[in-house]
Order: sequence, then structure tokens, then C-alpha cells
Amino acid sequence: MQPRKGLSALLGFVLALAAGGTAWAQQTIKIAYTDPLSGPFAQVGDANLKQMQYIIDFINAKGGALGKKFELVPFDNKSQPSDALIALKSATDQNMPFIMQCSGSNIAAALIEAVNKHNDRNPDNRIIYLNCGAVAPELTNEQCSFWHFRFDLHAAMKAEVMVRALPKDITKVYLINQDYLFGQSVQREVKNYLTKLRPDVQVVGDELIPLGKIKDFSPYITKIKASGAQALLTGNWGPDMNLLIKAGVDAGADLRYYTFYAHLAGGPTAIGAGGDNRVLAVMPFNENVAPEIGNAEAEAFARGFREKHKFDFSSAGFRTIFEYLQAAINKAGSLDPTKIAYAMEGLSHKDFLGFDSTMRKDDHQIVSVYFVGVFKKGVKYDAEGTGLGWGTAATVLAKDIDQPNSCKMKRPKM
Amino acid sequence: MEVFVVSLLNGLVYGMLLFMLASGLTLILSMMGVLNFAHASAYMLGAYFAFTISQHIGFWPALVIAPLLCGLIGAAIEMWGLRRVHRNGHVAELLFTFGLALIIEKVVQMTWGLLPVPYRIPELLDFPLFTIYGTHFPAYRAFMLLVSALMFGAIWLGLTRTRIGLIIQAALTHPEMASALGHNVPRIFTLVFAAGTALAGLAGVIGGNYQVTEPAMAFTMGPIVFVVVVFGGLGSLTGCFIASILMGLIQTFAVVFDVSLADLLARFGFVVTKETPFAEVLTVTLPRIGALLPFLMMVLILVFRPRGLMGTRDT
Amino acid sequence: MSAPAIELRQVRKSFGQTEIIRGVDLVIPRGERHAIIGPNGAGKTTLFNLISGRFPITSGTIAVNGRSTAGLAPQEINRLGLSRSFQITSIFPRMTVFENLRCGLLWSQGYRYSFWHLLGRQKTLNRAAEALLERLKLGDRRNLPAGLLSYAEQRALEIGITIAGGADIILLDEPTAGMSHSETESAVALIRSVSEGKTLLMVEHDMSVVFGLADRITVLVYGEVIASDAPAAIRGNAAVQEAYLGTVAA
Amino acid sequence: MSAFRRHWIWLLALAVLLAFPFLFYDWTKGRHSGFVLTLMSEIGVMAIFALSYNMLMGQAGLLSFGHAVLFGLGAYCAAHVVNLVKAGTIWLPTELVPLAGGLGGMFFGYVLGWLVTKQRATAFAMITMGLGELVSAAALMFMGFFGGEGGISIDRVMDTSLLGVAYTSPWQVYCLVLAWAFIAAALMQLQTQTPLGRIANATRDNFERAQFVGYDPRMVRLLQFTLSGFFAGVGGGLYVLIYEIVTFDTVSAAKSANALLAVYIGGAGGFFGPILGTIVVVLLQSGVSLLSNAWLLYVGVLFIVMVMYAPGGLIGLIFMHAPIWRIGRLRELTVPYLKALPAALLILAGFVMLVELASFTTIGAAQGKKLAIAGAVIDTGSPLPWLVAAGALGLGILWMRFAARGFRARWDALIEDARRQGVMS
Repeated sequence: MQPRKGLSALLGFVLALAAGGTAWAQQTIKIAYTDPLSGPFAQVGDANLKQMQYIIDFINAKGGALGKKFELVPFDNKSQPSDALIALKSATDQNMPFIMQCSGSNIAAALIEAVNKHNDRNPDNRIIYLNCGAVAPELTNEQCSFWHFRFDLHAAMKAEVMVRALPKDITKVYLINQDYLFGQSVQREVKNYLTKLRPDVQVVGDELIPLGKIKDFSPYITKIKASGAQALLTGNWGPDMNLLIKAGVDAGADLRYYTFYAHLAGGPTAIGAGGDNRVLAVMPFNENVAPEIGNAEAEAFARGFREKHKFDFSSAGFRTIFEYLQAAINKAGSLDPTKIAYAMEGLSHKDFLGFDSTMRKDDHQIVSVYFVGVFKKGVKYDAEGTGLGWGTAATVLAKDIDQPNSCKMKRPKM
Repeated sequence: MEVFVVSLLNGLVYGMLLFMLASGLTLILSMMGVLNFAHASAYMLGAYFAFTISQHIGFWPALVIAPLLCGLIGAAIEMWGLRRVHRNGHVAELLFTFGLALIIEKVVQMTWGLLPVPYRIPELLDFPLFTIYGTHFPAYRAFMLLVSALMFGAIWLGLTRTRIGLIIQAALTHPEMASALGHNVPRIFTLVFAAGTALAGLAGVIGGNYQVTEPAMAFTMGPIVFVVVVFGGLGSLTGCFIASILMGLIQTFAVVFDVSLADLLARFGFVVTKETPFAEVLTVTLPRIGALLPFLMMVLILVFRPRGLMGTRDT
Repeated sequence: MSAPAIELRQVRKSFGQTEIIRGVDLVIPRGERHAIIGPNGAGKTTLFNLISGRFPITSGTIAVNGRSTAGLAPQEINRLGLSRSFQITSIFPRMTVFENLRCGLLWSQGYRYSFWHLLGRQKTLNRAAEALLERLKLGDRRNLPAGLLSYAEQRALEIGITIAGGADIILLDEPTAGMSHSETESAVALIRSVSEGKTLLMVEHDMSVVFGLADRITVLVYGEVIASDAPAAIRGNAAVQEAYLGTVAA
Repeated sequence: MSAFRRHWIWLLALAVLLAFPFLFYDWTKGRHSGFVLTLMSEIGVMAIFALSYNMLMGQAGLLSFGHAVLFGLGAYCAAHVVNLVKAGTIWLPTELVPLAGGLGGMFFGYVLGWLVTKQRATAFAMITMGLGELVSAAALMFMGFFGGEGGISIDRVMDTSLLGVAYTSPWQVYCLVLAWAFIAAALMQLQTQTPLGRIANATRDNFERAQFVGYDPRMVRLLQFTLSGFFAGVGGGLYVLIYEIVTFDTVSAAKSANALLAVYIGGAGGFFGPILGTIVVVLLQSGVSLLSNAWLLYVGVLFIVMVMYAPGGLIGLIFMHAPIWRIGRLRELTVPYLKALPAALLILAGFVMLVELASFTTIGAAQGKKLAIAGAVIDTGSPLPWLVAAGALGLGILWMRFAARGFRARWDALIEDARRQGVMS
């Protein structure tokens, strides 16, 4: 009985593919969004998708751009560059003007290369790549591209934010990073800015760990304690960060954890109450910023998501991306990616919290306000129902992190 | 010294957790020849069951109920799935468990969501048991040691003092002999598979809150368990035990020694610079590859001694 | 070329504490049909496994065609000109009968591990395989997977694979075990014809086969040779009768 | 003429494969669908990869968990070669880049094979698994050869084409993939008919016997592994040309698993099985994953159903019909098949709907998506759709049981007839 079943499924596919290929009509402004939506890293893409959907609904309610609404089309890339490239092909087949991706600099690098080549080879069918979270500094320096816009600070800038937020009484730090491109650049940049901005700080330990392989971080904690470090600086994400902090808290280590990603979905749950006033993260947004600065409108916007999804709105900063898009499309007066890209570069914008930001013209890197949040009790909005939430420990304004770049941008003819 | 003692303790805790997972797989792999890719999934299920149960009736009942549930699921899988697949060969069995692992992962995602769940250590055990050189040793870790030691004792007694245990032991070393002796092999298989799954579930119950309970936990734990089982040798629980502890200690101590091949060569007056061929490989430090050492050791032992550490027959 | 086909000197083999072969001396000259008999557990098959290199010996020396086999792998001993069959049928069950025989021929025809010869085009090889097929009377089973053959056919195929490579020393381990009377008869005829001009060493329980085929018989009891002589002399040997034939008769 | 008669099936396949992308040709814009072409190129590459895996698993009975290592290393080699060509250091036609990958794969096949082929069976499987883990970890650690996380990217447009093709469009690349896929498939097919290929079968069936006909099974494994590495590397070289980047996921365990799944689902040992399996696996991964959030669940269920009911793979299912076809009575199965079809569809629909409902109540709803069938939004919270789905599934199973009885009777009768006529033995 089997062959028929398989065959009908197969037929179903082919039909579905065919339908998918032709049924699109250009009534909305489509943004292909590709991130892992299945497999071990599904939580990343899933959380992003939810929050972006909310933001898009909000932007569309305010009129979209050129009278058209934005529409997000998700593609699962399973954390594999090849699947991201297949998603790019689908997007260009359907003449989508944008492809967006947040997670993984390897995928980002592949996308930049592929978008460059595609746009060169198909001048009539170009696409813009919106980078919402791949932070390897190379992407807007050596590898910079006219078609790539990065809406998150890159690792070097985040490292600077982290170093700037380091309290004066901390003089001994320990570095742990994941052993791959991103971790290595965090390692390099943090050390770089420590020597530049805080020569008094001594790096007592500096380690790379294999990505996602360590199940018990206790030995590292032992080593860190033995080194006499007061703070642990890490770019780790996912289980490598959760388990690291958990092990430290369990061992009762008197440490502060400066992280890049403790605020992302899943982090607060994993850290738990033991992380009170110990865990800090550099972040573009947290839900307590608005009440802290008394911006009722922004607070209401963020609260809306919480009420709808019973979940934190840690990435409300994505709103900036869509506001930039809205502004650039309206400015270009067209949906032609080339025109939009020209309109977008150099654009300045006051974000919904009221801070200034700029999409730098020379490297397409956003320069925006950044916060250092501390995980603590007694904040207005807690994180993931833990009772603890992110309070702002430091605010670094855009003008303070306007780092130089080495980008030599090649621009196409209009 | 300080680092040494603390690392030793931590290595033991991790090793024992590994053993709890690996012991079940050793039984299954040695007796049934099934490369059970869903074993780590049972570990994950154990953790999630325990999380849900402990939310309603507390951690202590969960400690008993969750492994039992896993065992029941294991028995069901064996009776209605694996047994059918068995006659299609080992590759079929392996793919069966592989498919099962995919399904379990998705079902877990659909039931408990994609994010980690707040499965916490019971308050009764949430205190530092003692402080050694300024580092707390959490009581929960001691509890983990205790549970796994008890379990080791229970398995050992079960295998050496009961009739069924003796049959299983015989079947471990000579799987083809058991049926010749007239025993009800299918029932023994079901029993072993269920017991193995229950052990993995128990590991999940006590490991889920020591680590993080999330849908990816099976995926990350899977390969290392195979390594332990194969390294220890098929058909040998003792080998499995030694391998588990060894792997726990190795991973812990690899972190402590910050050396690389280049340092070693420097001792002999050979200085590695950036221009040296393979400089990148030579300058990798031990902590960076600590987590990979088990795999390296498994490859080497299999190449030179295919029966593993204490195996009774070739892998 | 005066060296004997097989020469065993003080060969011993132990598995753990148990010594299975206890100092066997045996010389088999070229061209002889030689049978090894003995009660169950005497170590006959073990002796075969030692000669063919399946197990390493514990002490002593074995020489095949005058060359010591110490440290040689089974395939290397095979290449010295010694080929063996197995007590429990050992063929390639998922390949066709023809392929089975051709595999037996490949090495001796010098193909080694070639991946550039297309077998379909090797006329000499294929003709040799066909000839063998006819000789084994398996012609009408040519394209059947060997695993589907009847038991007697599989035994014949086993002998076919063994002799395919043209080895001048052939070891047959109970070639007629489990066969009916008529099947045994044709097997004996087959063995007689294939061992023409070669050295044959066989283990056999069926005494009519042994006494019908062998030029000389060695009696192995508990890992020791208690007699090695012409069939007639063995028949009359008192020690043999007591240790072996006697127990059978009783 | 006789050559044509013997090889017409290959020519037909080539023609169909060349024509197929035109079904998705966008006539208004005058261009091919990049997605379809990439997907089909992917299938071509993965088919080579699966066939090379079949050289190990099907032909030599070696279960490898790390075959992607050879694929990926071949791809890295090819990428470096392309970059050297681009830099003008060496000269190589674009068309021969896969050959560079193949030689790379062959080299690593020999070097790594020297280690792994010391053992067979489970030990072999475990060694390959360990090696796979080590290589994929190394791919992230060592920047020099692997380029770290970012991988090695290339530009396939290098003006060294022998045919004067620029390889700017996916269509041109697809044609190249097709050509290489046919060459590689033909070579692998021929390899099965060489002494090594046959002896590999022999060691699979009975490695000890192979020793006693003069062959060293280890040597057979090593050579087979090396050759398999060559073809995997050819696939890797093509992969580089399609995606113009090679990253660490090409050596990952997931990629190795894909080969194993494709070969098993299609049917190991034979030649068309792995190809068929590849098509199913790639469509599942790149096609269904676009349609459904729960695609991994479907993959899991498919595997379980396959190993439980069709251990011979898809090709095995098809070949089951061969005796009936040979007696010319295949047509008589049409009606029983048609009778079972609605039941199967009902089961499928009920099952898919249940899964999707569950998926939408949990994950989908959280993402703000709505389950819509034919435009009508379905409320996953109300009991009605659940009842309908469960009802369809239950009814389908009952119906299937009923239909299966009739089908089996017919089937048994036909097979019995075939046996009588002597087409089965």
C-alpha cells in the first residue's frame, strides 16, 4: 500500500510548489525572513518571528509605506547557509525586495556574497539584505556591501559598550568565548577596548571553548575563581552561556557576568533567581527602559505585545528596522531596491524611545543607542516570568560608539 | 590543589550523570545490538516529565514517576515498534530510533514550547553542602552522586542476584545464546529496553535541573553517550562505569591544563611561530579541545582495540 | 620443489587456559589426499583454522609449500596456494552463483583490486567461471542469489569457490556433512575430480567417504595425533580403535 | 543503434531533467525559477553524494556516520582551487572544478580511510561518527583551511570555461551539475562491475570468505572508501559551484545523516534507490519545510513507516511488483489500488491535519499565524476541527484495514500465479 501513499504526497508537493511559484501577487511589500525555525536553534527564529510580526502589524496600522503593507515571509534555514541561499532564490524568484536574517554571521557572510553576485548578474531583479543581528565586524568592514544594511551594533561596538559599562572597582576580568569566528572577534575586540579605555583592568584569563560541546562548566568556574577575577566577560550564547552562568551561580562564585546575549529568549529562565544583580547584558532595548525614562507611548507599545503573547518583548528594537524601511521607501518613492538602498544610507532617525540613530553611509552600519541591562529583582517588567527583569545599568549614546570603519563601498549606478 | 579537588568533585558528578545515561544504552546496545539514537530523547523526556510533575505534586514524586513513565514509553516502543523492525536489520533499527528522536523532539517543542522551561532544583536541596577553598559545593550535586551510586548498586545487585539478571548477563556477552537456552527473549528485550529508557529518564530527572531543560538537550547529549558506551566496551557495565567517570574527569581536567602541542615542542627547543607549518594546529590549547577529547579517545581505542576498554567482544 | 605441501611442527594452540591443540606434528606430501578424523572436540576444525591462518598459533611452526606462515594473514596464506572450505557453509549469499565463483577466481587471475577492468568484458575469466559452473552442475542456477540454493547445492558451491582460485592445496572441512546418501555420492565424485593432481586435506566424519578418498589418514584425539597412516593400517590400529572407532562402534 | 536501445532510459532521464525546469519558467519576466533550479541542482549533488554513500553502505556493507567529511573536505579543496584559479596562480576550466573536489575527497578518503577501515561493522560506524565530530569541530577552529564560521566563498564566474559559458545563471550551473551527475552516476555504476566492486559485495556478504579467496578485506574497504571519497568530493565540488560558498555544515553529522537516510529510504544496494531517496529527502527538507512548521515530525514519521513496512526502500516497493509485471497482469492491481486510495488519502489528511492543528495551537499561534485551509481561517481552539481530523484518521484506518484485506487477497493470488509461471524462484 506504500507506493501510492508516497506518490500522492510527492504529487501534493509538486502542486504546492507550483502554486507557490505563481500565486504571488505584488500587493504587499514582502520581506523574506530566514532564520532557524526548526531544529536545536528554533527558539531564536521563533522568538524573532513573533516579535517582528507584532511590529509589522503596528507599522501597517500606521499606514505601511507608499500605501502598501509590509508582509513577512518566513523561510526555515535550519542554521545552514545552503538553505539560506535557497531561501534567497525563492525571494528573488518572487521579486521580493528584501531579505532579512538575524542569527549567524556565517549565514550573513554567505548571504552578502550571494546577494552581491545576484544583484550584479541580475540588474533587473535586485534585493536588499537586512541584517538584524549577525554581528561579525567584518560584515561592514572588509566584506561590506552596498546591498547589506546592519541594524544591530557589531561585535566590536558591543565590546566597547561592555567595556564602557565596566564599573571602576573591577580591575580583574576573565574572558570566555566560543571558538569560532564570532567568539574570536569578541575576544579580540574586548581586549582591544580594555587596553584602549581601561588600561587599569587586567585580563587574568582568556579562553576559547568549543561551540556547544561543553555540558558542565564547573571546571571553568573553578579556574576563574582561582584566577581571582571579579568579572567574567563573554560573548557566549545559547546553552554555552546558560550553562556557564548556571554553573557560576551554583558554585556561589562572587562574580559579575558581562554578556552579549543573556537577555535573549531562554536566557533569563535558564539563569534564574541566582543571577540577581550579577548578570549583565548589552542590549539594544529592554522593556524597563521606557518606564525608566518616562516614555509612556513606548511603554504602551511594548506592553501591548506582552498582553497579546504573554511573553517578553525583548527585541522591540526591531521596530527601528521597519521604521527605517518605511522612511527609506517613502523617500525613494519606489519599490526599486537600488533606489531604496540609496535612500536608506545616511538616513537618520529618532527611534521610538526618543534616541537618535543613523544608518552610516560609508559602511551601512547603524549607530544607535545601546544599553547595559542588569538582571535584578524589583523592576516593573520581569523577564520570562522569573520575577526578575532587566534594569538599565548604563546607557551608551550613539555618538559615543561611532567607531571608524575600513569599508570601501562600491555603489552601483542608479 | 584547590583546583584539583574541586575539579575532581565536579568531574565525578558529571561522570556519574553520564554513567546513568550510558548504563541503559550499554544494556540495549550490547544485548539487542540497537544503536539507539532515541536514548538521549528519553533523557529529555525524563527532564520534561519531571518538570511538569514537580509543578503539580513536587519533585520527590517526580523522581519516581517520571522514570516510570519513560520506562513505559520504552516498553511500548520496543513491543510495537522495534520488535517489528528487528527482522529488517540493525540499520533499520537505527533509523527507526532516529525517526523516533525527531518525533520526540518535535512533540516536546509542541507541548512545552521552544524555550527552556524553569525546571528548578527542589528547595530542600538548594543550599551549598560545604565550601571548599571558597567554592560552594551544592547539595544537589551530592544528591546526584548519591542517586547515581544507589542506581549503580541496584543494577549491580539486580544483575548478579536475580535470575533474570543472570540471564541478561549471559545475553550481554552471548546475545545469540539466550534464546538457545529457552528463555523468552522478546520479553527480556522489552524489559531491558524499558529499563534502559527508565534509567535515561532518571538521568533526565536529576540532570534536567542541573543543566538546562530545553528541546535541544537531547541533541547535545546524544553523541557523547555513544562515545562512553563504545569506549567502555560492549557488554561490560564496569567498563561503562569506568569510561563514564574517565570522560567526566577528562573533560574537567582538560580545562585546567592550559597547554598546547607548541608548548610541548618548546620543551624540546622547537619554537613554533606563525610561519611553522600547521602552526594553527600546534598552538591549540588543551581546554579548547577538552570537549573533543572523548571523541578522539573513542576513535583511537576503536582503531587499536575494537572491543573497547573492558568489552567482552568486538564492537 | 621438494618441500611438502603442508608441514606442522609441534603446533600448539590455547584458548585462555585450555589447550586445544597439543603439539601436533604432521607432514603432508604433495599430491596426497589426506583425511583427518577424530571424535567431536578433538580439534580438527581448529587445526584447519590454524593452517589456513584464521587463528594465530600459540607455538610451533606451520609451513605451506615450504614457506613458514608465521604472521601471515589468511589471504596471504591463500596466495601461497592454499584454499579452504568451511564446515558451516560460507558463501556470498546475496550474490549470484556465477558471481560467487567469479569472485573465487579473481585473485588468481591477477585482477587484484582493479577498478578499471569491466568484468563483463573479461572473456577468459568468464569462460573459466562458466566452466566451473558446469563442472559443479550448477548451470541452471547461474543467476540465482546463492543464499537461495538448496543445502547440497550450497555445499557444492562452497567447494567450487574453494577450488576456483586454482590452489594446489585444498582444505575441505566436512564437505559432506548433513547430506543425503545420494548427495554424498555426487559430492565424493566432485571432490575426487577437483582434487586430481592436487594436495587434499579434509576433515570428515563419514567413514565411507574417508576410506574411499584418502591416501592417508591422521587420527586426532584431544589435540594430539595418535596415528597417521594408510587407511588399511588405521583400520587395524589398536589405539585408534580404542580411542575412536571403538567408541563409535560402542 | 543497439547502444541507443540499451541506454535509452538514460537519455530519456536527461531529456526530462532538462525540460523539467521549464515548467516553472517565468515567461512574463523571461527567466527561470532560481528556486527550482537550485533545488534541482541540490538534488543532483545530493544524488551523487548518496550514490557515493551507497558505495559504502550498499556495496560494501559499511555503515558510515561521517560520510559528509569526505563531501565537505572535497568541497573545501575545490573552493581553494577556484580561488587559486581566480587569483591566476593556476589554470583550470570551470567545468573541471568538481574533479578538483573529487581528487581532494579521494586524498582525504585515503588518509582518513587508512584509520577508519581498520575496523568494520559497528566499530567502523563509531569511528566514522567520532571522526565526523572531530572534523566538524576542527572546521570551526582552524581558520586557514576552513575559514572558520564564515567558510570559504568563491566566485564561480572565472572566464576559464572550456565551452565559453560564464556560469552567471543558475540554469548554466544546473546543466553542469546534470552533466557531472550523469558522468559520476555512470562511473559509479560501472565501478560495481569491476573486480573491486564485486569483491566489495563479497566482503559485505561474508568478509571472512573473501579472505580465503585471497583478498584482504581491509584493503578492499580502504580502496572502496577512497573511491567513494572521490565521488563524494565531486559532489562537494559541484556544491561549491552552486552555492559559491562552503561552510562547516558541509562536514556536519546532519549532512552525513542525509546520505544515510536517502540511501535507506530509496533502497540500499541498487542504483536507482539512492537517487529516488535523495529526491524524497531533499524535497522534504527544502520543500515541506517551507510549507509546514512541523516538517521534522513528518520526516520522523516517514522514516518510521518506511523501516517498519518497507525495509527494501522505495525501490523495493516498486520491485515487489516486478513478478506481476512480468506475467503481464499488473493492470489487475489498478482496481485494488484505487479502492485503497481514498483510505490512504483520508489517513494522510487526518494525520496531517491533527499535526498541523497541534502545531498551530502551540508554536504557530505564538508566532501570530493562522491556520487557513482554502482561504478559510480555522479556529484551532474549537473542538470541531480536531474531531473532524481525528474522525478522518480513524475512518481512514478502518477503511484501509478493509481495503487491505481485498488488496492482499488479490496480491497473493497474482504472486502465486507468477510463481507458478516460474518468473519467481
